[in-house]
Amino acid sequence: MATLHTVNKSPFGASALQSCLNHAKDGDAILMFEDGVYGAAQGTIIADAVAAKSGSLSLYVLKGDADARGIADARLIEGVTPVDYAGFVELAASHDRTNNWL
Amino acid sequence: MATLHTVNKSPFGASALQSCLNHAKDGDAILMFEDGVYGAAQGTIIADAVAAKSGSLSLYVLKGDADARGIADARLIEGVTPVDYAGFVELAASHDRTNNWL
Amino acid sequence: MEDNIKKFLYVNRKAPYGTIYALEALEVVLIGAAFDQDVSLAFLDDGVFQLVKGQNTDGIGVKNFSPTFRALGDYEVTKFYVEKESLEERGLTADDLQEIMYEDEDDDYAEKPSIRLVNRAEMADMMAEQDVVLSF
Amino acid sequence: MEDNIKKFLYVNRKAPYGTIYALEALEVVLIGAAFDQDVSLAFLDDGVFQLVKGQNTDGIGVKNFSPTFRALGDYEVTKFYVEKESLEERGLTADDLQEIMYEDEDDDYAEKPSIRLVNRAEMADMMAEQDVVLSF
Amino acid sequence: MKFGIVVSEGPYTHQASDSAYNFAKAALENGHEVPRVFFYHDGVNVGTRLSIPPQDERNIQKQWSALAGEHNVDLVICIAAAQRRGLLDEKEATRQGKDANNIAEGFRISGLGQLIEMGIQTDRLITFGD
Amino acid sequence: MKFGIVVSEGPYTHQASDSAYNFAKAALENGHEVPRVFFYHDGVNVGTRLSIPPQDERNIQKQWSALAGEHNVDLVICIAAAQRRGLLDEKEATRQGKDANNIAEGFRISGLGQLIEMGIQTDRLITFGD
Repeated sequence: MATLHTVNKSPFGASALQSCLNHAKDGDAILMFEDGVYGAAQGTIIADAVAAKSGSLSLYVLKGDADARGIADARLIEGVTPVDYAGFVELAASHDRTNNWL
Repeated sequence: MATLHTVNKSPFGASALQSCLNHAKDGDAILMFEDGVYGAAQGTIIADAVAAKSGSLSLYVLKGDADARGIADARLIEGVTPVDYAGFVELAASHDRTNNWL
Repeated sequence: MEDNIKKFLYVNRKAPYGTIYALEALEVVLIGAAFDQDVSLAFLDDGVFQLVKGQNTDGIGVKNFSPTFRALGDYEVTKFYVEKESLEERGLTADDLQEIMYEDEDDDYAEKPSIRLVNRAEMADMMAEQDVVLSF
Repeated sequence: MEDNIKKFLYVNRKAPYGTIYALEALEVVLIGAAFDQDVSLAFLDDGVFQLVKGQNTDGIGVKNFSPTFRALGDYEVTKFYVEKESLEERGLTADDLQEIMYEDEDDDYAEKPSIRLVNRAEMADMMAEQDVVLSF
Repeated sequence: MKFGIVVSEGPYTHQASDSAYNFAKAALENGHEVPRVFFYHDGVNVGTRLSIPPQDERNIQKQWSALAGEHNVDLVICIAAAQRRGLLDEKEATRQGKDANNIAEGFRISGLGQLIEMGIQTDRLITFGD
Repeated sequence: MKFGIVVSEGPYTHQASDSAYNFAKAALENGHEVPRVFFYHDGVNVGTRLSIPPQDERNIQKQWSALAGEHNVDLVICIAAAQRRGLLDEKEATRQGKDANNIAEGFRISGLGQLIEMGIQTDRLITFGD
């Protein structure tokens, strides 16, 4: 009964990612897309908080959005998996519900 | 040559108030309005950061927006002055420029 | 899951008036009440501000919709989950919220409070039990 | 202040693509260049993301407008103030930004960088010197 | 699997309507169904036929209308949200005494009940917003 | 004193257009001038005559049109932003081959130069947005 959480806002401008991390349960997945992809990059002031969850949660980033913002795969936090839209759809299908942190 | 800064976003959901506080110069004024009025209330996790600036900055809140959100005058941080729209206009007129933290 | 009865959760994370999401979320809840689903409302982050008592919008020319929350009990919308940590961060306690009651038809129409204070972990648990989560 | 010459500052605090503000700010800068004012651009908070190099929007079906920044020198828009603290918080250095150059007509058309790294206090000072601040 | 999709923000201003389109397209291409997309809040503005984006930009309304035509997707615009924002079909315009309408091909205006119904009848619901 | 005002968000969805209206009204009532208001980004949607807000809500478009009529305020909608979002006047509709227009009384569509000009010619500029 796991949940796919989606986050589409920059973690530096908005509190959505932090709130999502606070409410996701072990075994859930988080997909970062649109401006949410900035949460998937290494070396930022929130990267440690995200990386700390990579054991208990499955973390994904939408590759098209990361590419658009100049975030190369090599800059992703370890444990964050890039997916395309087909992968996004499959994540939504394989989890019991989506919870969209707008 | 002082500036009137305006902040219209909740300090809990967005970074605008913090960024404004980081960039306002001594002698400047900050008007909190719309959802920005939550930054003017006592007892919140950001109230100390706002109160700490009440010596070097002039802090204002738009009373109509505070009333709409159930923030009574008695709950305002000490040093925050409620103004109406006429007061807002005079603040804009009496400062050399406005800097709107959207 | 009973046939055609789903657990619907409406998630409110935004403050009222600055944007229309809170008002238009309420419009969905009102319409949704006619569908006989198992409805819950979550108020967390800035969403807790929607329930604060003493809202008076005369000074900004916008309609005060906060009284509508008190009418939801009549539509059998009676589960308002409000997160304690969100209140605390914002300098609020349960006393700062409006009283929202409903009549429990399974208990001789006794008046009961619709607001259920929950901590963050309980909010997460409740969210994880839903079939449909609608966020505003 | 010279007659009819004002100091215009365009403030960019939002990331590109997720919202249109960055693109439509750039459209204002392009049109504004025709008015012979004293123009500066500020990039702080998420606005620094607008200047990151290597943007490729093929996967999302949206136009990549980042090359346009490099054309602004031809319109005599040559002052890009970028905040160091904003870069650092986001794990970025100046090397992660595109190279944006202009030809200095007062210096025998020497090629010079348009990006000026400033710290937070310098950003605040620069903002306080403006006549008109337009925020996006 | 049946996906229900909510679009909560207007075109061009927020990426939401683009992301929702890309998601819907990928779902349909991968054998899923998207019986309905519900446009709420500023999302209703996706359905205007009067938009004229620059030649080198995507036309979001036409993308949706084409997808709906190809795959029989029901594009529903919320009537209450649409009235506030000035998105009308011919019937509503006549009923309200307005001299014009602006709805695009493939979209229809209906009530919020269609959103709840979508939540009940689909297997997964996802909202694209801000 | 002359105030220039920018409205960057659409009506009802964000409070920006209400706040800008209240500010403009207060400025005019207190002896200041508001020669122009410039509608940009989603702010262009304030100028549609097709909106039908509920009876118990304010009508933001009509408030602006009335204020402009009383005080001779120039309500300018940015043409580039308006085209993307489907806000047209009769001339633009004809030129672009569209079968309808939706601009309200008291508003006019013009270029971004009008925003810069407002910045140059007013004493203070203030933006209401999100």
